[in-house]
Amino acid sequence: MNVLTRLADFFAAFGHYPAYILAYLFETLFMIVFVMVSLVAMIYIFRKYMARLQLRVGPNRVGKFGTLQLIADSLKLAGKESILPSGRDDLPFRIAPIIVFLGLITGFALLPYGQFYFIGSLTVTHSDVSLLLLFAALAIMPIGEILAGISSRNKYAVVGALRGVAKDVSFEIPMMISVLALVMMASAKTANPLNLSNLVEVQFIPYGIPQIIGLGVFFIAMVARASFSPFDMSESDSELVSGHSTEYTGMRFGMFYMGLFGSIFLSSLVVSLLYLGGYNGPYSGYAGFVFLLIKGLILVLISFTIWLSVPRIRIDKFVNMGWKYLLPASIINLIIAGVLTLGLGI
Amino acid sequence: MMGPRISNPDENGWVELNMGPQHPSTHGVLRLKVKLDGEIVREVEPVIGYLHRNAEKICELDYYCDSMIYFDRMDYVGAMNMEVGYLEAAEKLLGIPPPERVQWIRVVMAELSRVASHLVWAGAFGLDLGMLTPFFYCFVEREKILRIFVEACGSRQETNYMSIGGVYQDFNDKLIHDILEFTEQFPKKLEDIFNAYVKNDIFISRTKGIGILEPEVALDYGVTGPMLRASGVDYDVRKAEPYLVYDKINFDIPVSHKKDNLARFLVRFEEMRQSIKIINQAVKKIPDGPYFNPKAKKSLMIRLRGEGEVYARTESSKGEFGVYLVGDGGVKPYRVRVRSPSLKNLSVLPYLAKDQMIADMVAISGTTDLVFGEVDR
Amino acid sequence: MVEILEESTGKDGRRVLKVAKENLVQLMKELKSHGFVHLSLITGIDRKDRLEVVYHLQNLEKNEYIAVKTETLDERVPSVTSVFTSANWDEREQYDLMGIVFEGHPNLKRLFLPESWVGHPLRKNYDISKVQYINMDENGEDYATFDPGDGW
Amino acid sequence: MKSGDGGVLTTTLEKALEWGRSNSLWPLTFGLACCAIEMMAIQAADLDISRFGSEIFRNSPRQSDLMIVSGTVTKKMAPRLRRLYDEMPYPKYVIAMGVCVIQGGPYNQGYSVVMGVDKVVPVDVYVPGCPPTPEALTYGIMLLQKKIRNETER
Repeated sequence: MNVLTRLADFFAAFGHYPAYILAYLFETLFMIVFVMVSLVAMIYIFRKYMARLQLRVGPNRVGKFGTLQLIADSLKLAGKESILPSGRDDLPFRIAPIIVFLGLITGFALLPYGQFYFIGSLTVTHSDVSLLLLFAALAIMPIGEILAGISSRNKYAVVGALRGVAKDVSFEIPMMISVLALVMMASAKTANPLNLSNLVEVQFIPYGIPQIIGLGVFFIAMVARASFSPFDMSESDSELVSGHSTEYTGMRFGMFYMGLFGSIFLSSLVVSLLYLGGYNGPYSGYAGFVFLLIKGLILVLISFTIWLSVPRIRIDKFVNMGWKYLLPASIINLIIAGVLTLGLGI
Repeated sequence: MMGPRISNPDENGWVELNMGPQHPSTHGVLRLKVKLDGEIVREVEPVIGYLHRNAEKICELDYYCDSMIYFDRMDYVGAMNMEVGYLEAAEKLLGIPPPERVQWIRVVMAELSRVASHLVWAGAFGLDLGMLTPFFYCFVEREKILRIFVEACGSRQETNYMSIGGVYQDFNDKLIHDILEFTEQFPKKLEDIFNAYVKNDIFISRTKGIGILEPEVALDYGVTGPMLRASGVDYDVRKAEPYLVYDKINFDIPVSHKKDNLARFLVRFEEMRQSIKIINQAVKKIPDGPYFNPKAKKSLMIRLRGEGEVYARTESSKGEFGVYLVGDGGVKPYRVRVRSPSLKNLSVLPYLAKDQMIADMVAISGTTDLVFGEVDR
Repeated sequence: MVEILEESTGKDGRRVLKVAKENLVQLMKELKSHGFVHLSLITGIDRKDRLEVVYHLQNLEKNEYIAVKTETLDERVPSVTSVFTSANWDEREQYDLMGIVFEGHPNLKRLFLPESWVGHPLRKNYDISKVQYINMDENGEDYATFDPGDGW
Repeated sequence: MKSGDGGVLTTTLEKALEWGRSNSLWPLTFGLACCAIEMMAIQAADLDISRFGSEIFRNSPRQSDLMIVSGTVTKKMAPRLRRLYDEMPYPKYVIAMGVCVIQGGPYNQGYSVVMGVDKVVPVDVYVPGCPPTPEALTYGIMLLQKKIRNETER
C-alpha cells in the first residue's frame, strides 16, 4: 500500500480512472506542500540555529517564537517590484530560477520516504532507475544558477557563474564514482541496484560503515552542490556581492533562496538514504519515515554548523581538492567496494 | 549566436571590474578599479574620497578645543586613540601639560579603545573570509568596552572624553572595578575567538603565505602599525618615542617575521593581549591628583592661544598617527594636518594585490584594517 | 652635503632644516642614505604670500626625527616620489587640497575631490561660500559643477 | 492603488502584504561612516535586529528593502547613493541615521558634505544622534514598521 493506492481507494466512488487521476493530482499537491513546508522549516531552523550559535535570539516578533517569519518574508518577496535588467538575455534570465526550483522539487519527488504508520509507503515515484533520475535532477540545479549568472549581464554574476562551472566539474565526478561503488555493492544483493528503494533496503549495515571514504567524498560533494560556506564561491557575499543572483529581485530571488535551503535538506536526505541506512530501523514498517527525517535533520544541523563556522575556500584550492584528493579517494573507495563485494561478499 | 557581450576586454584580454563604493568587502566606501584576467587581479587602483569630510578645513575654522570632535570621527572605531593623538600636539602647542593622573587615565582609555578597534577588525576580517559567527563574539566583547566608555563619559563610540589639559570626568572606584572585571574575563574570551580562527585549516590556508609584504617595501610605502610589525620591523611609537606614561609601563611589542596575512592577524591578537596587560598595570597605578590642568578650565578653553609648530605622533590602532599643528598666535589653529596610518596602509594595496586572486585581494584589504573616516578625513 | 639655509629646533624639540627647493631632492637622497627611511608626513602650509612644504622624516635605527622645510612662491616644488614611494599619495593629497604642483610626480591627480573641482580648499583664500556640486557621468567618473541642479 | 477601491479582498490582501513588508525589512549592507559601526552593532548579540526579521543584510540592492544611510553623505558619494536607491525595487524605505545624514552635522560648515540626505533620496524615518545608539536605531526601525502597517489608514 502506498499513498497513491490509498488515495485511489478514497476516491473509488468516482470510478476507476477518475479516481486515479484525482489521486495523482492530490499526490502531487501533497508533494508540493511537503516541499514547501520543509523549506519553511529549514529556513526557520537555520535562522534560529544561527541565532543560537551567535548568542542571539533570532526571529521572535512575528507569531509565536517567530514561526510566521517565513510567511512574512515570502509575502514581502511576492509583493516586491520585479526588476528585469535591460541588458539581460531574456529567456535564460526568466527560466533560471524556475530551473533551480524545478530541479529541487523533482529531486524531492524521486526520493523514497519509507513507511509511515497506517498510510503505508510515502514514496511517490516507483522507478527502476530512480537513482539516475535523482542525479539528473540534482545536476540541473547548478545549470540554472549558471544560466542566471551569465544571462543577467553583471560582471559579478558572470564571475560567479564561471566559478560555479569550475566548482561543478570538480565535484561531480568524485560524487558519481562514490555512488558507483554503492551500486556495485548493492548489485550483489538485488537485481535492481539503480532503484533507490532497493538500494536502501539492502543496507543491513548502513553503507557508511564499509564505505567511510565514500561517505566523506559524497558529503563534501553534496555540501559543494548546495553551495554554502565553505563552498559558496559562486555567490560569495564578501567578494561577488551575491554572485549569480545579484540582479534578481522579488520572488525570482526567493526561488534561489529557497533552492539553497531546499538543496541542503535534499542533500541531507540523499546522504542519509544512500549511506546511513535511510528509513531502515526497528519498526521501520511503521516509523521508517521518522527515522529518515531524524537522520536528515541531524545532517542538516551538521551542515548548518559547518556553514556558520568555517571561512570560504578559494576556488582554485577547491578545484585542486576535487581533482587531487576527492577523485583519488573515490577511486580507492571503489576498489575497496570491489574487494568487499567480490572478496568478502558483504 | 552570441548573447550580449558582458564587457569589452582590453588589448591584454583583461576585464575592468568596479568594486565599490558600496561593496561588502570594502569596509566603508573604498572603490577599487580592478583589472581582471579571469579570476586573477592584474591591476588595482583604489579610488578614495567618498568620505572626504573636510576635517582639516573645519579644524582651522574652530577653536582648539572644538577640533576634538572631528578627531573622534576620524578613526571612529578607536576614537580615544585619536583624541590622545590630537591632544599630544595641542597640549604641546598651547603649553598646557596634563597632570600625572590624567596621563594614566588616558593610557587606560586609549588601550581599551585599541582593543575595541581590533575586535571590530577581527570580526570584519572573518566576514571578509566568509566566516559568519566570530563577528558576533567579537561584538559581544566590544559591547563590554563600550559600556565602560558610557560609564566614563556617557557616550559609546565617539566619546569626546578628553579635553585639553585633562579629561572631562574623573575616574571613580566603580569604573576601575568595571575595568578590572573586564580585563579579568576578557583574555579567556579572546582565546576563544582566537581559537575559532586559527584552529581552522581553511582559515590558515586562506591567510598563510598570502599577501607577503617585504619590510623594505613596507617602509618605502610608509606602512606603519601592526602591518609593519607583521613584516618584521620592530617599530612602535609607544616604544620609539614614548608619550603619556608608556615608558613607565612594562609591555612588549609583538613582531612577526612571516610578513603574510596570518602574521598580521597574529600580531593584532597579540597586541590585544598586550593592551590588556597595559590596562591592568595602568589602572592600578593611577595616582591621586586633579583630573584637569587648572590653566585649561572650561571657561578659559576658547581663549587658549598657541604659536609655533608641533608634530606629535602616537600609535593608534592602525599605526603611526601624526598630528601637525601650526599656530599663528590666535585662538584658532592656522593649519592642522593629520598623518593617517590607514591612508598609507591602503596605498600599498595595489602592490600587494597584484597577480592575486579576487578572494585573496579581499582578504588582503581586510588585513590592512581600513577605516575610511581616517583615510579620507 | 647640500646647502642648508637655516637650522632650528621646533617647539616639539625636532630639528628643522630649511633648504631651497632646488636642493630638496638631493637633500632627501642624502638623508635617506643616512638612515632616514621613514617619510612620515608631507604638509603644505599656505603662508598667504608663499607656500611652505614640510617633510617629517624618521631614522628608525637611531630613533632620530627631522623636519625638512622648503618654500615656493610659484606653487611648484620638486617631487620626492623618486626617493620615497610613500610620498606619492601625500603629494597628490597636497596637490588636491593645497594646490602645490609637485614637478616630476608620476601621476599628479586629485586624490579626494574630482578632477574638475575649482580651487584648492585648504588655501586661505578659498571661498567656502561658493558651493560646488558633484555628479557622476555615464562611466562612473565624477565631475564638479557650480550648478545646483546638476549635482548634490 | 488607493485603499477601498478593490473591496474587501484587495484590502485584506494589502493588509497582509503590509504586514509581510513590515516584518521582513532586509537592510542593504551599506555603511558610510561612524554610524555604520553602530549599525553593525544592532545585528550583534545585544540588540539583535533579527528579532524583527531584519537580520538578513543583503549585499545586493536588488534584494533589499531598507537603506539605512549610516554616516556622512559626501557630495562625491551622493550620486552613488542615488544610484543604489534607484537600483532597489519598490517598495523601498530609507532611514537617515545620524545628524550628518539629517543636516550635515558637525561638518555642515565644510565644502564637501551634503546637507541632509533628503536632498538626494526621500527619507522615511530620521534617527538623530552622533552616532545614534543602537537602541535608537532599533526604535527607528520599529517606527518604520508602524509606518508601513498604517499605510492604508493615512
